[in-house]
Amino acid sequence: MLFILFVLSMLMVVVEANVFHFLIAWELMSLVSYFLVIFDTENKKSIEAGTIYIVMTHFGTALLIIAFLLMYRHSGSFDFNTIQASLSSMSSMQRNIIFLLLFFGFGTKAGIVPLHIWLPYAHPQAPSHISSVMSGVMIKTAIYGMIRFIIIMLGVSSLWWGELIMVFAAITCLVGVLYALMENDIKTVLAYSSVENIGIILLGIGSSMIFIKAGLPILATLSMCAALYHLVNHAVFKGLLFLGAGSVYRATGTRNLEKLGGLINKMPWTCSFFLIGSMAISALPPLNGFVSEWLLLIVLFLGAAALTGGLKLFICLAAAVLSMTGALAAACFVKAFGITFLARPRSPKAENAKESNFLMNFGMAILATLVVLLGLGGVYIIEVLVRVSQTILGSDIDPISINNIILRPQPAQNIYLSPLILAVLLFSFAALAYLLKRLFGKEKTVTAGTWDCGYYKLTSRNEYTGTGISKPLRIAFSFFLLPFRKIEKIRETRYFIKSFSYETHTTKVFREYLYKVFLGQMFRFARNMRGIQIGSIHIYLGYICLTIILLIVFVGRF
Amino acid sequence: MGKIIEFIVLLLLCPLIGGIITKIKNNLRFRRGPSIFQPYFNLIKYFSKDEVISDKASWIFKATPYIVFASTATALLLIPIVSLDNPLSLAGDFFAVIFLLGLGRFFLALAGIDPATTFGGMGTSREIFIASFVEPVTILAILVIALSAGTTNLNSIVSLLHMNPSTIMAMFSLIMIAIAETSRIPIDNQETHLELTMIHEAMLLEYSGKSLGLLEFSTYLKQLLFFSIIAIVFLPAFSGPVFFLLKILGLSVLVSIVELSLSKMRLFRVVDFLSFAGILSVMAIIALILGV
Amino acid sequence: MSLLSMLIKKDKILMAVTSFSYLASLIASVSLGNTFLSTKTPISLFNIFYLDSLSVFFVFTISVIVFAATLYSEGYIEKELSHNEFTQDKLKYYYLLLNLFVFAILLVTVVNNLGMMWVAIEITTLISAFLVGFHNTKNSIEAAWKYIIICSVGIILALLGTILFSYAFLFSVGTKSLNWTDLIAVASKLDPNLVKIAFIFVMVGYGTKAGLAPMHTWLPDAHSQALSPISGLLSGVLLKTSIYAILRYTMIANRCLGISFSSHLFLLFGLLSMALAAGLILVQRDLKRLLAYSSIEHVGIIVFGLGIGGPLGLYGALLHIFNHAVTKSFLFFGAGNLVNTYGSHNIRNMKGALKVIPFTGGMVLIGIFALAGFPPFSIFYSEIMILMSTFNQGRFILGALFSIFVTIVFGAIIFYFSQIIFGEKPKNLQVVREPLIGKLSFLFLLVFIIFAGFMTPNLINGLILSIIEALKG
Amino acid sequence: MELFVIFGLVLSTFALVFSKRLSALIGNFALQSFFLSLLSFTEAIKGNNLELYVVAMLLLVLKVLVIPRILQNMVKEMQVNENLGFFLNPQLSLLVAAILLYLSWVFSGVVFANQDNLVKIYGTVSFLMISLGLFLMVFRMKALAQVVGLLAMENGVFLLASSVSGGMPFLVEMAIFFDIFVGVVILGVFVYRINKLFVGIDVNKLNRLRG
Repeated sequence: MLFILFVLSMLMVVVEANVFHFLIAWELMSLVSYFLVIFDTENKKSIEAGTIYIVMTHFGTALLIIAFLLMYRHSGSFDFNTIQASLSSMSSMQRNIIFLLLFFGFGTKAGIVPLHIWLPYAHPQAPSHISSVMSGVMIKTAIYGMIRFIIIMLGVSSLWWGELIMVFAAITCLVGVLYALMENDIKTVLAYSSVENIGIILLGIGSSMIFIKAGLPILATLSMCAALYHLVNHAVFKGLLFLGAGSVYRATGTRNLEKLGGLINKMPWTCSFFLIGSMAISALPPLNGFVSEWLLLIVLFLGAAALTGGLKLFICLAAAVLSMTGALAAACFVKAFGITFLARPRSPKAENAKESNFLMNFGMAILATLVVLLGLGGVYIIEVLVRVSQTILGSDIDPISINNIILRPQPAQNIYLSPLILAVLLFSFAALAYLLKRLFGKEKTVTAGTWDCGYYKLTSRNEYTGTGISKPLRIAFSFFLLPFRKIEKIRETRYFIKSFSYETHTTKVFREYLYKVFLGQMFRFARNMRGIQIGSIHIYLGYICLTIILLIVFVGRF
Repeated sequence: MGKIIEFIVLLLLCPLIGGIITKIKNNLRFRRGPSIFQPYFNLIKYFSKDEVISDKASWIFKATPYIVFASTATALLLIPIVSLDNPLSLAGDFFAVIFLLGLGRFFLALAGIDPATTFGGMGTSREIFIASFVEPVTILAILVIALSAGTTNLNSIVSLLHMNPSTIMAMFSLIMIAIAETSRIPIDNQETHLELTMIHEAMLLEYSGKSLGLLEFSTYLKQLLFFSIIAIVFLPAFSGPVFFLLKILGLSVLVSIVELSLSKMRLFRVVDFLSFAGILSVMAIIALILGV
Repeated sequence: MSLLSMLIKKDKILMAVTSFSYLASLIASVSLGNTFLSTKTPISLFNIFYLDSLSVFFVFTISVIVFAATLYSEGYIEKELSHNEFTQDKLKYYYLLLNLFVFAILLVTVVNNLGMMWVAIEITTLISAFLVGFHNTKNSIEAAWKYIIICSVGIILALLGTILFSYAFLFSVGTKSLNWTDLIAVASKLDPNLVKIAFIFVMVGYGTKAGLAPMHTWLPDAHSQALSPISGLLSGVLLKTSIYAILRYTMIANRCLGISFSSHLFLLFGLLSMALAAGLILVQRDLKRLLAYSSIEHVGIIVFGLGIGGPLGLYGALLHIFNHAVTKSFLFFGAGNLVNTYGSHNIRNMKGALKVIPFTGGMVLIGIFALAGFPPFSIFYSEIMILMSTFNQGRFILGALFSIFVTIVFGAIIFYFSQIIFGEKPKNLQVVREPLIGKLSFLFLLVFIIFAGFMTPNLINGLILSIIEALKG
Repeated sequence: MELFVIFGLVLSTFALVFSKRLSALIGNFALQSFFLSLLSFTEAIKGNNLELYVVAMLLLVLKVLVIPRILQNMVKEMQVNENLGFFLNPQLSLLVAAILLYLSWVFSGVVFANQDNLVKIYGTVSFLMISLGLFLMVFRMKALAQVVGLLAMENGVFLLASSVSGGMPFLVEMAIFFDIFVGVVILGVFVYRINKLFVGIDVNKLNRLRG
């Protein structure tokens, strides 16, 4: 019921052609999703998450409202087209302000760092299918908003807009994926990786804005197309992953990686779907994530080739950030998939997990096939998206030439990609490898216990944990993650330690040093303000005297 | 057709490089060392043996050797070594090569975790750690080359590229990357199986027999891949089989000298090593911008 | 009509008759409004009573709230009786006071003579003081005392202002009169300096009663201590009547001094109130106190809107008067039920209202989102109108401040109420059944909360438009 | 004659501020109201109109006789300690009163510019009474002191109304008197309750509701 309303509201957001209605649909969406977040009202955490979510999103909406009202002030109308028509005559100062308002307003919903704070709370709390929709679609409505209002209606009027967006996008990518690596709650990992992917999409959009200003319409269209393509892809594989996480949670009753493991034998289907999802999200050929990130990379390269001066370097660094994000994402999902599904079960819960029912698997199967198709047949999707981005940017130059399976980004350049051929090659070489094996006689395998260095009882406690796997990165990035550890020892005697527990956590910089501080200041201020309401009637009467006197003294002022 | 033959030749030749490097190292140490054909003997030995597979391991463990081999071989196939009109450049470009290597790495890392051993996990953790620094640096270096060639299509790179300061810097960073990727000192050490130091070997620890052979083989392929990339970039004017072989030999000498003259670093020093490579390529880009 | 219901002795019938009479008054006001809309002429009865669009608008608002309040208090009293906090005679006493109170309020809005208006408002203070101190506990007595003293002081200042107005009239015309109609007629000829000072006195005086910072100090105490139906009336109606009074004088002042003077004062007080409420609402423990502070904030918003002016701003402000009246009394009723159920005002002690007292819980949930200004509820519309006209006049800083305060209050309200409404149900409480009659009042108000926004009733719409005409001067 | 009365008014107001005990306070208030009624009698005689006579009579009866009596009785019955708590001691209060006198003179000069001196004086006195009433309410602890302060303020307003703007309409006047009366009664009731609940009528004890 709520779910349907949710989907409806999102549709409304996308189809409205009137700012006021858009606003109402937007708020409706926030409201409904809020109720979905606090779906299980018994749980304290979900209430907290809901509160953070609704407050943050309302903050964003406030910014949007101001921006819209500024637009209205200038155009005197709420209709998209009239506004668009009239905005051309707006002073650049106002444009910049409106742009900032819109960017941060929508950014709150999209979850750009440091406004992402609500996302890792809200998404894991909702039921899994909801979180898949939230991550997959809802935060994309914010991207829609940015494209619609900033690029189409406002029109890119200065270079630094694009640069600003790209800077924030880069930060968002890295921070998102790093936090994703550090988390051990599987759904939180996915939520953070949504943040990262939003960053990637914004990289595309930002670069496209830069190219518009730099007078490279072809590249602009191309990067817009790449962004849209990644948007679609992310929707698909993130949905897939959330569903997978959901069925894992349902089977084992825990979301903590350290308690999972060995599910590959218990729930093979879920496992393989999840594997496909993780391969796609870590941009492995020939799946869809690979195609979109490759396209984005190529666009950045072409941009760097076309531009000169500082921008060249800027774009190159952006490309480096992008690839680093990709590598970290791969690392993250090696951890997520490996710890969840491979090796030994780490807890009885994981020990006796059951494969989830047919329908759930079917749902995942659909998405998994979509992932593969979007990868192999990416060419055709791109063909469509190119049209879309042409309409967005109002350019008619064809930035891409496609002969049946081969993608050729810019006619001038002879750069090609064909996921299909790559797939074929991969399979043929796998076959070749098999032949190579068979060349030396029939394959005979013996199964024995894992080599235990002679230590005869190897249990799941000897495995590498999720925390352990991400440790080197935690240390390497300790300047940002600020890890700290909780150690507690229970001693029997001074020398003999009975039990020893060791946890390590990372400090969420933005929460600790931005929001906590800000809220703390606000509450301290409020607490001081209680001094006004001190409870003494004499002082209250004093206020009245004072007011009167001041007003009469300054009567001339009014 | 020429490409196919060339590729098969390369397949046959690639273990030789490993042999040569070992040989050179030993000679520089004033030892006799094994013959340069030792890698072949090893491979044959592995392939003719049966496998022992952990009972904890899943199909991922079994599938990994194929996938790693396939990805590396495909990547190698995309690179025009001698014949400059590689028809397969339609399949993908320079970036695609990196992504392909990523595929292999991903599965190798998974295979490290799979058999529920401690060493495997250790290897995985270190591998992904290093990889997440190697990849951006590689991309940067490639960007330099591609920018100075004006394309990322490998054929055209070979034909269009010409030496300039930035490409030289890029080449140096590529060499450093190659050292990291082929798991050699100072990043990693192929010869040791001491759990404190091993990275790449740790992931292979549970493998044996044919699969191990396959993995070893793909390691050699990868080595060749990087060497040939460098060979393309270095003095692109002199191409053709002979020059290629000469360049490869020169590289092997260089690498073995490096391996001898340096000692293995602490894991976290690797970051500095790679970031130096990164800085090199950034400087190269700046040099490009300044048009030096 | 209220006199009539005072005479009745049997309490059951008393309740019925009371609410019925207010239903009648509601209908009367509606018909009045319609006739008024058809014939655009003010109704004046031999120079004592005078009804124009403003009066009718307020009469309508008042009778809506009062009708709901009487409905609610039937259910409420039921519960109180069952908790035997109430005795029969106490109940009659309650109804007597209630009716007098409402009578006085209605009187305020219909009299022509400003002196009489003053008297009526003072009477409302005196009576409602009893209703505040009804429970005769330490807290309630303290609240009542502060209420009555501070408001009387304020009111006396207002009287001073009134006198000065009449003096100005005398000075410029020569005859003496306190009739609003006479004053408005010659408003433009009055001595500006005098009017300025007089208006300041009136503003502060009635502002005290309207709960504008910094004269608001009595409000949180009084509203949190009063019986819940009364708190509803206090926030919903009483504050608005003093705003009505201020508006009356504003019309004169605007005609004499032009818009800017009054609007500056309004903006000053409005922003002060909003800022203060935004600050203090963050650190409240007491549910009804929280709501009281939000009343301060909303009065601030109304006055801010009046100050911003411009047709849109005025429309928003006037509509906000109605919306806030409805929503806030709605919430106070809900809060009353909550307080009764949990037997405590403290937010910390309330959990899982949705489980414990489902109907009210749901209603309050709707109510807070309405109060916080979420679409499609009515308050959203009035607030956005005010904000819109702020920006249209290019007063960006004011607009920014406005939205900051509103956002802070939003956060606070959601934060506290989500703790109350959700969460698991305490062990010691079992699910509460609620009397139908109480539910009715909620539903009755809910209709307005939902529909007053995007399909404003023609009556309200027309009235507001003509008021705006009058205010422009 | 008028000037004499006005002088009396000012004097009694000062006495109001200076008085240290409840009964004295109430007495002084009665005195002030008495002078006020005298004033309105003179007005009535001047304008000889019935309404003014009635008003003056009522003033005499209510504010000079009835209300002070009620308050005195309350003081007796509750036998609270007579001393009204000072936040500001009488001497300083007198100083303040003097300052206020000057200020209200200035203020009435502003308000009743281009008017003859008498009006200005009337204005001054009434403003003085109002401000001092407020002063009492702010700086005295006892609840009754606040009541008296309130009444004093009301007196001031009455003075202003009757002298400057020629009195209010009769009906309103009556209504206000009724209002005052009821108000005093209700306040009395509350004072009783306070006395019962808070042992004593020091208003500064009522500080439970804060924040």
